[in-house]
Amino acid sequence: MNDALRELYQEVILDHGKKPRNFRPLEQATHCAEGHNPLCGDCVTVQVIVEDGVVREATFQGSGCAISTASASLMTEAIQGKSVEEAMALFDEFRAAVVENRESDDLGKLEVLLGVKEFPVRVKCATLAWHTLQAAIQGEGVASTE
Amino acid sequence: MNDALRELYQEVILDHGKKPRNFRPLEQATHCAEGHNPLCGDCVTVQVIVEDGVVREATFQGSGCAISTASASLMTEAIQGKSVEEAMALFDEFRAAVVENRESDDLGKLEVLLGVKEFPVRVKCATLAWHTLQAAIQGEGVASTE
Amino acid sequence: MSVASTVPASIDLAALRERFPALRQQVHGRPLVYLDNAATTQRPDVVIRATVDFYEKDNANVHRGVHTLSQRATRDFEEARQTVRAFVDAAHDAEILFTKGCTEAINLVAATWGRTMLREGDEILLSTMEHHANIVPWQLVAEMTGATIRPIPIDDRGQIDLSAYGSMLTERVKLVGIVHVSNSIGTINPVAEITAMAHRVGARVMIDGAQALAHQKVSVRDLDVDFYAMSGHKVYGPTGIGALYGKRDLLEAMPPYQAGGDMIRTVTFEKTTFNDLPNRFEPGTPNIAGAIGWAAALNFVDRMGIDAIGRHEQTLTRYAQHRLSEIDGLRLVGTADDKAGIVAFSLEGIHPHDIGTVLDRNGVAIRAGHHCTMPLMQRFGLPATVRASFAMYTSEAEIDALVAAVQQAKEILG
Amino acid sequence: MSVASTVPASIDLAALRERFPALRQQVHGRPLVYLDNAATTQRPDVVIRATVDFYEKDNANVHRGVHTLSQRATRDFEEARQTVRAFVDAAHDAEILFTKGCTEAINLVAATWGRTMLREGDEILLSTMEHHANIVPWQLVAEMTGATIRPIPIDDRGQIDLSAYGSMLTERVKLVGIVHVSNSIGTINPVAEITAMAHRVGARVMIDGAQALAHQKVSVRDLDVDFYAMSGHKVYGPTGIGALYGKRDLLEAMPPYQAGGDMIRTVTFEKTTFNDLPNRFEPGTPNIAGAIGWAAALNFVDRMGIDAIGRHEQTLTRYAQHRLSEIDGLRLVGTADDKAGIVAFSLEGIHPHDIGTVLDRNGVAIRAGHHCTMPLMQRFGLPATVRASFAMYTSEAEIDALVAAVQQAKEILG
Ligand SMILES: Cc1ncc(COP(=O)(O)O)c(C=O)c1O
Ligand SMILES: Cc1ncc(COP(=O)(O)O)c(C=O)c1O
Repeated sequence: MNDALRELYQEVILDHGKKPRNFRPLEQATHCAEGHNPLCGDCVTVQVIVEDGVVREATFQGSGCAISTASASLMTEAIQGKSVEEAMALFDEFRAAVVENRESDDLGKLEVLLGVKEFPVRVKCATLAWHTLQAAIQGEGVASTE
Repeated sequence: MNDALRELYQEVILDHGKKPRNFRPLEQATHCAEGHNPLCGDCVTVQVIVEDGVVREATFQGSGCAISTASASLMTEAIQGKSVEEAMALFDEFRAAVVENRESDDLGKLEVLLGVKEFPVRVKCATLAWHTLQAAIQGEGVASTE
Repeated sequence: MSVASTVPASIDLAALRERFPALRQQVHGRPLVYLDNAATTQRPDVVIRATVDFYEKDNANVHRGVHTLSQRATRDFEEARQTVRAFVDAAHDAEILFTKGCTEAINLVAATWGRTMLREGDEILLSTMEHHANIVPWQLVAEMTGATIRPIPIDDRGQIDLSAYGSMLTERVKLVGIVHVSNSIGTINPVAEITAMAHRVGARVMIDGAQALAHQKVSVRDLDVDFYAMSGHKVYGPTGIGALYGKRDLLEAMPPYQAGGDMIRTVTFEKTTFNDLPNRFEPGTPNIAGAIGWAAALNFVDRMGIDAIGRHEQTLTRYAQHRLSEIDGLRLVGTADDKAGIVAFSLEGIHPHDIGTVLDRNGVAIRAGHHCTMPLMQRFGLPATVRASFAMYTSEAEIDALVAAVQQAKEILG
Repeated sequence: MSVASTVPASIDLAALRERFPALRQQVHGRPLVYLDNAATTQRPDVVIRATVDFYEKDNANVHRGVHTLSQRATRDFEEARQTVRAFVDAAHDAEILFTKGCTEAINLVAATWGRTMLREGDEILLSTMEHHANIVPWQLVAEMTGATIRPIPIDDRGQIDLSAYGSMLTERVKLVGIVHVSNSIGTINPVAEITAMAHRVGARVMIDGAQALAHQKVSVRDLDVDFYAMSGHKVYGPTGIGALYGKRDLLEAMPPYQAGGDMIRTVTFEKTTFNDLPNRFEPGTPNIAGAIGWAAALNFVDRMGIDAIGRHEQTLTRYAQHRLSEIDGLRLVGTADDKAGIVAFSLEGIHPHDIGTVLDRNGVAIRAGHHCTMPLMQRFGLPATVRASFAMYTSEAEIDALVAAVQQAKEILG
C-alpha cells in the first residue's frame, strides 16, 4: 500500500470529506464568493459573517473531491473567531506550506492537509476554498484556481 | 549544363515564349474562357471562333511562364482549321503524352513540349491553355489546373 | 509479424505494444496502464518515424513551390488527404478539409454553413450526450441567428431515444448534431438511421466522429452524413491535425471561414476572389507534418484491420464491465447495447478525482471528471465519473490492474 | 561548441549546419541550397528530438488530467507558453494564445475584436505590402460591419510612406494592420513609431510578425503593439503551431472565437459560461507536440543569440544584393534601408517560374511567385518575383551558388 496515499487520505480528511462541518447556506452572510477548480470540476461557495473585522461565522457549500471538501470544512472551523487579517495570514501560511513547501508550525489542524505536497496536481483542491474566501472578503464574487 | 533543362527550354519554346503567336483579343470570338494556374500565378484567356464545328481562329492573352506561353501559342497555331473534335482529340493525345507519358506520333509541332515530362510540377503550365480551350468550348468560362 | 499482415484474424498484443514507445514506461514504480485513450491515444513508431522523416528530409512549405523539397512536401501532404478520404470512404479528395482537430471542424461548419443557413425559428437538435464541441459552437450560432437548440433525450442506459427524436423532427429542424461514439459512455449511435430520419424533413446532419474512427469502419457515403468531424490524435496520429468531411455541394456553397494565403485566387484591396475546394478552407501553412503523420497512423490502423481492433476492444469492454460491476457500490454509467471501448463508473460516496489519484499511484491512467459532457452528467445526476477507455493495444491484464486499483481506492477512501 | 554557448559573438556555420538534418542532402545531384526560409525554415535536431520525446514519453492530453502523463504534458505545454511569452517579452502568460499559425491568429482578432468593435464608417489601414493573411480577414470583417479598408502607400524602395500614413490617421481609423517584416521584400517596418502614431488617434494595431521572430529581437511591450501574430514554422519550429499575443484587457473583452471543450466553465443547453484567459480562446485539444517543439526552437534561437543571427543575415543580404545587382537585366525588388534576410528580384524578359526551375536543377531552392502579396506585386508592376530568403544557417557560398545558377538561367532562358 502506498504511503503517500495514506498520508494524503488521513482519517481526519476522509472524515471531513464525508461529513463536512459548516456545510450549509448562511442567510446573514456579509461576504460571499463562488470558486471553481476546472481540473476536477470542483465548485464551492463560501459565505462568511464579518463583524468588527472578525469572522463570526463561516460556511460553505458545493461539490468536490475529498481534499477540497475537507479543506473547506477545516477552513471554516479554523477561521471562526479570527480577525480577517489573521485568517488571511493563515491562508498565506497554508499556501506557503503546500505550494512552496515551506516549514510551518502554526497550521494547527490544517496540518493534516500537508500530505497534498506530494501530489502537486491536487494542491489546487486544497487551496480552492481559501482562494474563494479571499475573493469573498475582497468582494470579488468569483475565484478560480487557474 | 543540364540536359533536361536544355530539352525543356528548346529554341522553339523560348521563341514562342518570347514572341507568342496569336497573342491578341479576338473581337468576334464565339467561345472564350479564362484559366488560372495557382502554382505560378499564370493566367490565360483563350478566345476562339468556331464556325460549322471548325476552329476558324484562336487567340490568347495573359501572363505566364515560358512553358505556358509557348504552349498557348503553339496551341492556337495547332488547332486553327481543325474541327472541334480534332482539337479536343489533340488535347487528349497531348495530355496523355505529358501526363501519362504515353507514346505518340501525332503531336506535330507540339512535340517540342515533351521535355516537360521530366518536370512534373511544370506539366500544369503546359496544359493550362488546353484546359482553358476546353472550358471555352464547353461554355464554362473558367478553368483551373488544380 | 502479424501486426503487418493485411487481414489479421486477431491481434498479437505483445508485438503490437512494442510499436508504441510510450507504453514502455513505469509510473510511480509501476508499469504504465494507459486507459485514457478517449482523451488521446498513443502514437505508434511509424507515426513518429513519418514525422521525423518529413522534418529530416522533405521539410518545406506546400503549394506554389517550384523546388524539389516543396514538391515532395506537397505530394506527401496531398497523399495524406487521399489517405483520410479513403479511410472514411469519401467520394472526393476535395471533400476532406484539414483542420487542427475535431473542434475546429465543427466550428467551421457552425460559422459558415450555420451562419448563412439558419434563421430565426429554425431548430437545431443535439443529443444529450454531445461533447461540448458539438454544443457550444451551435449555441454561438443560435445566439447570432435566432435559431433554437433542443436536446434529444437519452434513456437510462445512455442511448438516444429514437422515438422522441422522431417526434421532434419537423420542418423547422435544419440541423441535427450527433456524436458518433460518446466519449463519456461509449455509446455507438445509429448514425445511418438518425441521418435518414433527418434527411426526410430536409435537415442536415453534423456528426462528431472524434471517438469513432479508432474503433470501427466509417463510411461517410454509407452513413450518408452531411458533415463528419475528426481528430488525428484520437486515432493514433499527431496532435494539431484533424479534418472535416463535407458533401461537396454543401462545401461549395459555404462562405470562407478563415482567410489568408492559398485560399484566394486574386487579391486586391477592392476585391478578392476565392480558390476552389479544398484550398478555399485551408488558408495559411497547414500542419504538414501533422497530416503526414496522421496518414501514417491511418495506414497502420488499416494494416491492423479496424474490424479486428473493434472486436478486441468490445471483448475488453465486456470484460471490464463484468469485472467492475462485481465491486460493491460501483455504478456503471452508460450500458448501451452497442458500445465502443469506453467504460465509465462512479463509486458510492467517493469522488472520481480521488479515485483518479489512487489509480495514478498504481500506474493506472484514467480520466476523472465531466469529460466535456456536462449535460450528460446532469442527465445522470453525477458531477463527474471515472472513465477508462481502451485502444488496440489494451490488454486484459490491464483491466485487471484497473480493477485491483479501484479496489484499493475503495479501501483507502471508503 | 559555440552553438551552445550563451552569448556567441558570431556563428560557427559548419557546426550549426550539422544541427539541421534536412540541410544534409543532395537535390538533382547537387548539395541542397535552401533559400526558401521565408516560406518555412528547417528544423534543428532539438526540435525534432523534443517532438519525439513528447510522443515517446509524455504523450497525453492536457488539462483536467489527474494522471502522471497528463500532468507532464500539461506542465510542458504551459512551459512552452512561458517560453513564447518570454521570447516576445509579453507581460503575462495569459496574453499568449496558441493558434495553428499566424493566419489563424489574425483571423481570431478579425473575427472577435473586429466584428464587435468595428462599425460602418470606421476605417482599417493596411500597408500595401501586407501578406494576404493580414488583408483578407479584414475584408471579410469590413463586408460584415461596413468598415472600409484603405491601403497605406509605400515608396519605390518598398518602405511605408510615413507621412502619407500620418495624414490618413483620423479619428475614423480603428485599426492599423502592418507586417513587421515583409515576406516579399524583407523591409523591416518601424512598428514602434507606426504604433505610437496609431494610438494617438485611438486606433489599435495588429502586427503580422510571421517573418520577424527569426531575425530580430521582438519586445511586444517595447513596441507597445495591441496584437502580434506569429508562426512556429517560420522560426525553426514545427508546422501547425503559432500564437497570438494580445494585450490582456483587449483579450478579456473579446467574445469567444472557436468553441468547445476546455474553453468553458459550465455548459447547459440553456447557458454556457466561459473560462478565463488563455483557455477561453483555446478550445479542444491543442497542438501539444507542436507547442513543445516550438519552445525547443525558441530556446535554440536564444542560445544562438538573435542579435548574432540578425547580423549574420544582414551581412548575407548585403552580399547577395551586391552580387545579384551585378547581373545584367536583374532588378532588385525592395531595397529598403532596414531589411531582414530576404532578397527579391526579377530578370528582364524571363518569368520567375522558369528561373525557379533552372535553379532547382542546380539544387537551389527559392520561391517564385507573388508570395501572397498581390497588392505589393501590383505596386511594383510585376506578376511575380524570385525570392531568396536566408536563415541562421545560410552561408556566403550558398549565395554564390544562387548567383551562379541565376547566371545559368539567363543563359538558358535569355
Ligand atoms: C508575412 C506573413 N504573414 C503571414 C503568413 C502566414 O503564416 P502561416 O502560413 O504560418 O499562417 C506568412 C507566411 O506565409 C507571412 O510570410
Ligand atoms: C466526442 C468528442 N468530440 C469532440 C472532441 C474534441 O476533439 P479535439 O479536442 O481533438 O478537437 C473530443 C475530444 O475531446 C471528443 O471526445
